[in-house]
Amino acid sequence: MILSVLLALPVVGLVIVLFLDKERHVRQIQGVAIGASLAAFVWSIFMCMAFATEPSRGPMAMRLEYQAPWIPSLGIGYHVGVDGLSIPLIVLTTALSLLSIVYSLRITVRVKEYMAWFLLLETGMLGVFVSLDFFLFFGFWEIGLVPMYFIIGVWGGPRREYAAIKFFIYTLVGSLPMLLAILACYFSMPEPTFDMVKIMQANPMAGAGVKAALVFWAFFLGFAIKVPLWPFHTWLPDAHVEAPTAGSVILAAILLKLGTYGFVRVILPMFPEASARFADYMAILALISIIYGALCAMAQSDLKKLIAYSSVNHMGFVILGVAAVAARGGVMASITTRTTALNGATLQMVTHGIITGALFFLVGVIYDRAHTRNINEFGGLAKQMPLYAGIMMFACFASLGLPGLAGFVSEFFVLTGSFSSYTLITCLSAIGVIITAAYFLWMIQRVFLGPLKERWADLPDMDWGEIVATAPLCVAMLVIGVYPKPLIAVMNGPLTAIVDHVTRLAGLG
Amino acid sequence: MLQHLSEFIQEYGSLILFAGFALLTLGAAVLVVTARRVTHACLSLLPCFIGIAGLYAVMASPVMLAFQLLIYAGGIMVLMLFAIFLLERRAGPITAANHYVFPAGLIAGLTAIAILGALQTESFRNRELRPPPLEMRDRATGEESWYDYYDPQTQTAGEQPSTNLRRTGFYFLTYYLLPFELTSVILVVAMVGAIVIVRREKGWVAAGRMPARSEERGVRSESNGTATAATEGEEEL
Amino acid sequence: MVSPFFENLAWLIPLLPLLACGVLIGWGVKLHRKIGDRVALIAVAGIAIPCVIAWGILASRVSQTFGAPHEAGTHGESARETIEGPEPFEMAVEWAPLGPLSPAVLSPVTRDLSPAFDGRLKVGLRIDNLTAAMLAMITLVAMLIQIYSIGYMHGDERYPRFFAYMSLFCFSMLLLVLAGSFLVLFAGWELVGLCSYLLIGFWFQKPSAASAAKKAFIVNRVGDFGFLIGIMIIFFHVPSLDIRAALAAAGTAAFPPHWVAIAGACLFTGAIGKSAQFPLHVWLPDAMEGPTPVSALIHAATMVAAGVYMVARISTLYVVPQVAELEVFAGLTSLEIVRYIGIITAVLAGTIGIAQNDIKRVLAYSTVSQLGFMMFALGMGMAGWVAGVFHLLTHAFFKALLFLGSGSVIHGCGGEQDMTKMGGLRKAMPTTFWTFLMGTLALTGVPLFWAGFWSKDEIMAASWAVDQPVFWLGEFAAFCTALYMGRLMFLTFAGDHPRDHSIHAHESPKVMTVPLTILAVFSVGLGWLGMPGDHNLMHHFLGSSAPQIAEHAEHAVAGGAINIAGIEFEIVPLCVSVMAAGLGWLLAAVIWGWKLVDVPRLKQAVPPIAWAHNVLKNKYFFDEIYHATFVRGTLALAAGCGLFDKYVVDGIVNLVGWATTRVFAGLARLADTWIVDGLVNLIAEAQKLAGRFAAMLQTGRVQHYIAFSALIAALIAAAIYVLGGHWI
Amino acid sequence: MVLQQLGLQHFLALSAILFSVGLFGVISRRNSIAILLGVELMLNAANINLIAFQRYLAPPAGLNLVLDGQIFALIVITLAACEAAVGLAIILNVYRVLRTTTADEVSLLKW
Repeated sequence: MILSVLLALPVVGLVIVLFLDKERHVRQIQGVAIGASLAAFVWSIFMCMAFATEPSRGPMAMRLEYQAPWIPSLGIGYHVGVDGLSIPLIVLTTALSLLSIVYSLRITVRVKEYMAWFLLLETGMLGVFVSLDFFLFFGFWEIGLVPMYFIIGVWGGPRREYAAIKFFIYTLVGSLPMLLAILACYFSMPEPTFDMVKIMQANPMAGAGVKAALVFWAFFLGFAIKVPLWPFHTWLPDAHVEAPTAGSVILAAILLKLGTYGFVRVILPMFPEASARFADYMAILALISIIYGALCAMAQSDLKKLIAYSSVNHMGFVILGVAAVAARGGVMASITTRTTALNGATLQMVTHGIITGALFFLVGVIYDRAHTRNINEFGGLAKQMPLYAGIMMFACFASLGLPGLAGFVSEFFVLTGSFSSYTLITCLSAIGVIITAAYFLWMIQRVFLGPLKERWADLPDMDWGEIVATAPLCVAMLVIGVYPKPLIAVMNGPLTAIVDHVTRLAGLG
Repeated sequence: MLQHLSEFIQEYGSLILFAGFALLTLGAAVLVVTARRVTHACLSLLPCFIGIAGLYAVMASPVMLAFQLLIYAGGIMVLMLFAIFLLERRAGPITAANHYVFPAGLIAGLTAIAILGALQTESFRNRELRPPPLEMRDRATGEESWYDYYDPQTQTAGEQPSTNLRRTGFYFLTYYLLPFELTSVILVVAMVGAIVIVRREKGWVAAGRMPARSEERGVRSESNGTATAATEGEEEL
Repeated sequence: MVSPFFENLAWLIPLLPLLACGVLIGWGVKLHRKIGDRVALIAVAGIAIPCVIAWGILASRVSQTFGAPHEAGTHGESARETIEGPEPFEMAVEWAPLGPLSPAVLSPVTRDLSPAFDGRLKVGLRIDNLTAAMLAMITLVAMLIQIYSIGYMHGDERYPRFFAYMSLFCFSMLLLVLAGSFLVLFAGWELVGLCSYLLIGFWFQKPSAASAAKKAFIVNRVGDFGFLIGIMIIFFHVPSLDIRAALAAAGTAAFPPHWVAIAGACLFTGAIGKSAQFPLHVWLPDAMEGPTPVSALIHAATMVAAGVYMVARISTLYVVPQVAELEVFAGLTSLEIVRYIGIITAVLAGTIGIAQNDIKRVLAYSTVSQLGFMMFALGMGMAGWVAGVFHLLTHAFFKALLFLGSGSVIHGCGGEQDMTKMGGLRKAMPTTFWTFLMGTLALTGVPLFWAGFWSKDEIMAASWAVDQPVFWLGEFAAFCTALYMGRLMFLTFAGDHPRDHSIHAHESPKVMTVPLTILAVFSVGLGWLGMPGDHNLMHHFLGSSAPQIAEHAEHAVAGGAINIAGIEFEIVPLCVSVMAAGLGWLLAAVIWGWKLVDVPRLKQAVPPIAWAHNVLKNKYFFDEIYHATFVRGTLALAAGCGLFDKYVVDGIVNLVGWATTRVFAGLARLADTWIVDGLVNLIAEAQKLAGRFAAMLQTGRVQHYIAFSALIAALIAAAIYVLGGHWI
Repeated sequence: MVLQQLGLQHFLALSAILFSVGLFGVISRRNSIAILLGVELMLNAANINLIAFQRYLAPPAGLNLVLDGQIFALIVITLAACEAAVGLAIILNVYRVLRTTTADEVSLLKW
């Protein structure tokens, strides 16, 4: 019940917004949008408390579960549930949606449609994290896609149409094989059902060699495009560069997590043998993503493109963690190291969401003032905008993995966890950490340090709205960095269960 | 003889009553369909409704008897009459001759045969068509009454309102609440629709949405040829 | 047992500087406007209280070590036995649950797979004698430097921000030293790197400072890469990442020897990065861009020493018996790697120091050289361990003194750093001169009084016992030290007036000179603690923290067993080192003091000297080499990737897009016009025909419609009747 | 015709005839109001059927929908009323515009 209300809140906001008039009620629209997202956020906090109080029936079991027959004849049920893995992501989604809506109060063009699309987007995202039924999962997956297309397409930068179309078609092409894979799972179950929990327990793809491989690669393609993993990442820089600030925050912070969430929720538990068989390829792709993403970021002159490629780099770590869990060859890998890798991967999702969300807000801040994102045009901003420089450097250091901040914790766990599964690949990806430090510091040096260019002599510092948008994220980075125990304790249970499930079924000695 | 008669009546009374009312209804119906003057047709609706009401009485449904007479005879027929008078006031006595009589008769006959034929199919034939015995007794008090019957088969004493009318009311507001409400909605919608169709606002004539009263006249010669000169002063139609 | 009063306050030591930093960052600017320079007192207080606690801890531990019933004190004890110092004080809190907290959570199949680790990653403090000594040194030096910088940084517009960064640095350095687990050690390690980045780039308007800061951080990061891999190896074998547990498990089945050797080597790469050893030393000289107190605190006394401290802390990994023989890299055992890297750095930096004109660059290279000495000492296994740590402590004091002295010289000369322009400051700045002299004598190892002599001499003695050739290289490095320090003294202080007449030197204010004198006292007094002899206090105190050899392991240890009573008093190393120092001083005096030799003329006469001088001046062209190979290589690779990504990967996507729009659409259009279209037209015509017939029915008369429908209904009924109603 | 008990067949037959008479009227009548009368008859025929079914057929077991025929009939009556009202409104308006009530001439909706 709680989860259905959570899903309903943004929709209610959406409906109210739709009824309001475009010209006369702009302030009311904004009010309703903020109200709806705030309500969703508060409700997600309440959900956490309810999640905590409900006694868990075993590590793998879902809590706050609500199951109702929807289309019984096809085995489709409205089955929603939450466990340690999706709780942090849900809170992250509601929090960041709230912050981005607060931040996008300065949007004046077509406010009504913007807010409507945003709330629909929030519903889509929450739906994916909450649904335990493939039909529902795929439905919300697609719902999450359309608003993003419009947000980029209408409120974006100069090349927005190209970017929006590319983003939409790319992800759609990805989700088609996924749909086929879902149907394959549906039909291969003894009594056909879309229920993910049943599929996970029944493990339908146990024997089927080629079929399991095909289904695995179909899901892999669908999620890899979203992550984005190396060969499928070219839509990300364009989408980010052209999206409005709040749009690219949500795109970076949450939409990428749909892909990685898919990896941990769908691919690992449901196809243990297949993932064990292909874990090496995943690891290699992850390594390429990490190194390649970092190097490309270094070559960029556009601030947003740089951060977009840094997202490719960070998400590479997540996939490395996931691959490490299912690694068959790991001579020394034990349950603890595999769970550490998975803990790191899941934590990386949350921390990357927070950090990159803050980074994109900050890029938005400078873009709104200087109307350019070319790094070489800036210089010595630290003198002119000390507060902005402080927060930006704080976020950059968090992103490059400074201990005591969130970025380090997750990367540390992924690296230490996957070291025993893939020794050489992990060492090479640790080089990624150096390159990340290099391009971030080089960017900071070119933008903030050095003599102040007279062209920016009059830039005002951050205003109230921007601070409200970024401050909570910075606090979150610090808290997770210093004391991640509460967050990891929530995740550790279900993730241990998943690793146990995978090791047991895939026979990883 | 009296005894015999009462037994006979006991036995076939209802059949006789049925036959009488049936004849009445059909005769009136035929009249409605064939009368030259529409007013006559409308008026002959009355005996038809009375016949039907009688049939309801035979079928032990006093509520229907009452409503039939109230609404149909009292309401709808009168409404028709008003409409006819309104028209006749403008266009003189309206006669409605029949045309395509043959094809109409053929089709009507065919449908009658089809339905009657359907009655013969075995899905109806083996139906136990004899009326279940009725005890004409007031449920609450239990003694004989002419207006209330008590069907032991289906109702158990006491738990529901005693008389048929009370039970209808009870059913209306419990098991059949939704249809009841929906009908009220439809009723309102119909009334509003009717009013909207015939209303005439100031300025519509000027705006060309409606033909002024004067132009209305000349479009088509009325069937009886006489176009009464309508003066400006007449009140709205 | 003395009640661990101070030790219980240990968690306060790192916390107070952090608090000070928070206050200064949050309200620094406002306070600065209100109470001016006194805002620095927050920072000073933030380090003073931990200093008191640290010295308290030191006192309590000293009393425990020496006060304990003297069971091991009898003279002539066999060298084998290790000193059982007081139990290390531990304090830990759970940081993150990893993996199955109890095997019950797992399914029976995988239950036996899970290791003994209960899944609770703990993070905490650990204090033993080595930590206590380091704490005392760091807090005292930091306090003195902060007091000094009140004067030095006076008038800087981002004054409070400077002290905020200094307190942040103190926090991270203390965290590093107190670390009980590798995680905290690594966290402190990187935070220290961050603070050095912030402080080097403090005057960020200067592009050179900004790039120096970036260079420092990235080079440190390269070192940390090795450190991280070391931690990864350790994490697998000892998931709790607790240092003591890791050291205890080293060599046993849980932590097999070859992994121990590799871990040791990797952790040492971290130290190379941080302590600016041979391959990664390029960032330290550039770090001189930062204000002088920063150079003093970070790039002389504490941060660079962190690498040495870390190697000291984990040196068990090097000296565990089975590991000592295992070749790890290019035929060298991990211990030999440490030793040779150390000595190479010492010699390299020593030679470069001679050719530098900037006073701070000279001191920077001198630091690198001394760090080389310490690493070289630790690289000699058990024998050199205490010597290395002792040299670390003494070096911190007199190097800090030298830097602060050079700071007051620069401050006095109005920001001038080039020695060739200075001269005759002896008269203008007497206190600075005398304290500077104390520091120089200590550094160059002039015998008897000064601390440098005792600690360096002990290293030489240890190396004499362990590895002869390395000893002579060490002596050569000592000679170079004496040479460039002498040159520095004569260039800056000798003579009667500054060569560049625009300089009007004036003595620095008292707030700067007082710390100088205190440091001078320490740089002299500390040496006496380490005098060789049976009651060598330093050996006795630090011995307990020395690497504990697993009891059952026998002692075929390279470099001989630990010698509790200190190295036997050898006459030869003593004379050689004294001679080296004397020779250095003499040569410096000859060339720069009495100016008997005209250097430019000498260079024309002997071209190799000119060539050598040029090479030394350009720091063996390391910067250029690194820039050409690594920096430009990575940038080229990055640009390549960028282009590759833009044109190839994106190209493919756009190609696919173009293909579908152009090629397939064209084909589709052809097929469409002939086949599909034809069919459609055919159907359309048939449709029109049917349409015309249907129109007939549409008469517009209501009655016709009813008639038709009734007719159809009747026909259907008839059909049902005919077909016998079962098919409904 | 041998006298027999008054059964359901009788009522159904009667309503069938009444229905077809009404249908005949609707099809053959020229005047639109007369058509409405025909429609009224057809509705009444339906009502008779309903009440007959209620009276003769036992309601489905368990459900106490014993009066559904009657309820339904009442609803049909109200609908008939609405239908009549709206029909007359339309006719009046047609008359006002086209000045005729005969159904044949009103054929604007031709295809």
